[in-house]
Amino acid sequence: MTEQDKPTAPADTPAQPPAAPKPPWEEKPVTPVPQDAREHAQVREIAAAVPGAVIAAVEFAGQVTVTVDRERIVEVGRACKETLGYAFLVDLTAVDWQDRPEGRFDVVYWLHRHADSVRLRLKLQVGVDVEVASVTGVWKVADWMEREVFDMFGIYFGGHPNLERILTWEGFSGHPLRKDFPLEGIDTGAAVYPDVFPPGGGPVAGGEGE
Amino acid sequence: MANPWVAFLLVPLIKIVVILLAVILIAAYMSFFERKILAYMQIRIGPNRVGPRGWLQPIADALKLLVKEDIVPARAEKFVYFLGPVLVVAPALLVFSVIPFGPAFKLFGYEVTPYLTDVNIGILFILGVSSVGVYGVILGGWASNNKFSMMGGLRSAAQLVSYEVPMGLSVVTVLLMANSLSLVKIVEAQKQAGVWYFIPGIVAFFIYFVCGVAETNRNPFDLPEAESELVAGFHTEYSGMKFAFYFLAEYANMVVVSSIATVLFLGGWLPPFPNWLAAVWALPALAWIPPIAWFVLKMAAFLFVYIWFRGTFPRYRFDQLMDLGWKVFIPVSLVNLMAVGLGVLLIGGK
Amino acid sequence: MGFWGFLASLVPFELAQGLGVTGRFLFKKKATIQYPEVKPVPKDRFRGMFGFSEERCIVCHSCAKACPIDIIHIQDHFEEIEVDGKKRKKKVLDRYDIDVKRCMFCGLCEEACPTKPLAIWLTTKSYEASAYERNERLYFTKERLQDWTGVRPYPGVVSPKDGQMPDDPTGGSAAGRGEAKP
Amino acid sequence: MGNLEALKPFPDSEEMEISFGPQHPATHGVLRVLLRLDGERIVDAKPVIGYLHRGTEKIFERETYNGTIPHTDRLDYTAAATNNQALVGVVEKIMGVTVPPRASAVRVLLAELQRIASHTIWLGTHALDIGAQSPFFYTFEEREKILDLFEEYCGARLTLNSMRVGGQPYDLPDGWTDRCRTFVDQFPARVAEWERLLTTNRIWKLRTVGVGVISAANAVEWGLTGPPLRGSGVKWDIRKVFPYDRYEQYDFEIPVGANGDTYDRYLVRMEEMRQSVRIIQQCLAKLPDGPVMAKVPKVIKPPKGEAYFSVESPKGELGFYVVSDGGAHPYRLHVRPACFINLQALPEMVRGLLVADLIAVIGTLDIVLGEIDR
Repeated sequence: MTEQDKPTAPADTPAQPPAAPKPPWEEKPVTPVPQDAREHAQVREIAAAVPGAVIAAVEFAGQVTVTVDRERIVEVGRACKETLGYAFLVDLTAVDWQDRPEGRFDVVYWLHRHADSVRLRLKLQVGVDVEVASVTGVWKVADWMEREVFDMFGIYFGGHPNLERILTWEGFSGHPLRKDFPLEGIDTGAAVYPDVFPPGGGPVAGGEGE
Repeated sequence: MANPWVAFLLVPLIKIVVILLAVILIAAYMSFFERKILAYMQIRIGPNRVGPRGWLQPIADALKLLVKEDIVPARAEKFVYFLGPVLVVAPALLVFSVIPFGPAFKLFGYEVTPYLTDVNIGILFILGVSSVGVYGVILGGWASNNKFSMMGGLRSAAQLVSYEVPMGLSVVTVLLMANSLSLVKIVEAQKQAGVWYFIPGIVAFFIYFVCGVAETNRNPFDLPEAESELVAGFHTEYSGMKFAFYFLAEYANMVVVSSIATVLFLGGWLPPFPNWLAAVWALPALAWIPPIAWFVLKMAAFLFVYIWFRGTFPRYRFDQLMDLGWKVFIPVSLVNLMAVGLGVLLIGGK
Repeated sequence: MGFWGFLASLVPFELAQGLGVTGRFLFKKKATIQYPEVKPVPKDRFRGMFGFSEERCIVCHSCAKACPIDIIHIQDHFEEIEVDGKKRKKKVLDRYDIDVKRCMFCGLCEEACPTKPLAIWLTTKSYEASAYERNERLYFTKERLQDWTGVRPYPGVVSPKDGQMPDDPTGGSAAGRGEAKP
Repeated sequence: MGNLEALKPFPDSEEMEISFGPQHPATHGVLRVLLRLDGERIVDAKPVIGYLHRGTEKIFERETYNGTIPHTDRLDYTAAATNNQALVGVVEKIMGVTVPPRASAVRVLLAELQRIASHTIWLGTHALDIGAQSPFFYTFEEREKILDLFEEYCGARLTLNSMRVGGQPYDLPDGWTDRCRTFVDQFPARVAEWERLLTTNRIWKLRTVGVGVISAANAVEWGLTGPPLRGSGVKWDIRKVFPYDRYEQYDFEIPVGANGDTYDRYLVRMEEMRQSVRIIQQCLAKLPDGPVMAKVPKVIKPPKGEAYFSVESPKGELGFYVVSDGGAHPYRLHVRPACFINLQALPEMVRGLLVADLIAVIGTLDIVLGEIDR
């Protein structure tokens, strides 16, 4: 069990006192259980710093996830960076919950505080074609990460210096990491192997391409 | 010599053919030796498939370049594009006419001198001719209508010009000691002086050789054809025989610099320490080695050092290269020139 | 760095040190192997060319499921066979193809195979399965997987049909891939 | 570098646009940098990536958890062991699996050997770009010995696929530890030899000291991790901050640079190779025995939820963020690539330098396009 986070002692109450407690790798893995983490120190800090922005907080496998209000993400980010010391934005990505009614995408920020080596996950829910304020003002490193999330999911980040595709080419239409994007790819119209592929261009969705 | 036809036409013609063939063969086999020695320095073997243990590799390279398609870039300046390689190779081969490979000797009763001519302004001729090569590089770079090769051409122009000056100065120190411009007389002077000029002129020798490396765009200074930056520098767009000319010229220039260094600083064809040795050890063994072998041996040592440099040193950045040339080599060679001049004045010039 | 520093910097001792290093390498043993004549010997757990044996295969599809890029195509059908009086249904293999040109030799199929000895395994010595023509030659059908037509086996290695066993260290996958060999 | 206007002798001469790459000998893969040059001085640089994008994260979503491991070999293809370590680490974290000590020890051995192998590639190509040809062959000779060790253990040299969720699929073969010890004992002498070739070499210093400088504050702001961060003086290493695979048992230092230029990053990586040797020696000395695989179900089905886990890969912090919906396939598996984020600081480090320095800076960032483009 890595000490990457608050070491929460796994509650393995041995049913009957075995002769020698079997080492953890011999027993069935103790699957972590999500607990509500409103009273968690990190969550209370944020709630105090940005009153009203925290919607929910969950602790799972030792990592705290705070769901914040979409409009106030820049404010929460600035508070996290300036007052709470989360100077290092480790990662920024998104998850597509296709059939979730209110906000289809989760944009996930993973912050790190150097002082006491503690990490925190901020999460916000956003629908299709709804804008999220860009945090490049707070952390410069978010520039490419947001461009990648836009490229892969189609989430617009308002105030981003140059929000354009980073991994796929300019003419590419569609956002690959959305759940409704076919795994085999779409007909991109790119004249790939003109002698092999039909005049329509690249590998047709579902086509074997051989 | 009996009739002038033989003396002034036939004998020089034979010498020209012999020298040209020798130089081209040396240059070709230089590329093979370079690849072999570099390989041995890098825990690998180098070409050993073409011919017995790889000895025919240069012939194969030459044939390959001969039959390779000769692509001329679309909007290149045709004439200047063809002129580039010519302007590079011609001076490199021309310089060999004055380099003395050995003393005069008897052959079937005729007096034969193993060098083409003994121009009494030998050094001036060499410096003059070898700086023409710069044009070939610049024109080649500019004419191939490619951004990278133009940058390569401009870089090498600045480099060659700025390293010509310290090279010239260090050569002048030798002239002071030998007080003659003719290469044969310089070797004779070293013979009388009994000491090779690289001992009194150690600084000049070091500067001359390093500038020689820079003149031929070789390793620590190979900015113009720095693969990592300019893809291949000025000869990017050349292919086939024209590329072979640039290749030949580079190796010929290396041989030129090595042989001039041998003549000026290591006493051309003289066996090592001509009179001390003979007096002290009376080594008959060393005496029968023909003088030309000594010359070739010393030249080969220089060529090996060239390859050794290429295997070891990283590349200077362009501005650092210019700084080194102007701020280090020129002042040091000037000071050295004055020091040697003073020395010669005091000792009365043997 | 002062005048003397400037003079001292003229004499390149550390460059000579560098030259010394490359000079010493001139006389060190060379690492080149003349490949076609001298063939490097892979280790005993090398994940090389496929070996397959139809008798051992129980057609459970677990190798096809385990393959990350789904290049094992299996088709089978049921047959009625008489086993000491009782009617028993037995799966028979029709098609067992591996698209070797797409394979990355990760070995997950071999790990997933439940049979002992293995029905599909990666031989540890043969790595020369190249071909000039992509589609036919590197698309291994059941027969070719067993008699290795078109595969240049490593000297001393036999094809599965001629008795190559998965735990045969020269040809098969070392039985010890799982446990340390006795 | 002073303001560029002062350097502009010809006010009306416009800058030259050059596309550097994607096919260029010095871009370590398919990276393209759009350069705006004023003469040879770089006015602005804009990296263009995506040429090697294979949609790995999309493929992850259809694989079983153990099926994703061969794909992670292809992310940072010069450091397959640490990629595997990160992936299996995150799945073990979300499932609450504790890995037996022998499996952790084998993983540490593989990871540290991989760190040395990755650093040898970095040094070989970095020196080659700056002109020194021979170190390339010396470093690759040592790397071959490491690849032989990998081949002996898991059967592959580059794309190892050597770890599984819950531990190691197979144990070390006999005699492997001795061969590993002989390699590791002679390796510091090799590093010393390379240092004699380069560290004090004045041309090497001229090309690297003061080139591509990035301050400590800027490095943290730009999210740099790994040697580029430690080169600027920030003492931060995942193996010490969040020890995983029982790294806390081994004592090793974290080399740190002083002024964040290419020369300091070079020294940091050379020292890191020596520290890896120390770790391997300690690990070999007290190699625990026992099982190499924990009790893990055949089909891995982690509970619903999400987890992040990162390792110190040779290039920086390589993290995996998994979101599971309880099924056998990961619902979302995101890679936090170290090189992708380190490359973002390239324009800042290169503005005002010369073209030749761009090569040195690309070399010192040690980027691998497989991890950048995913």
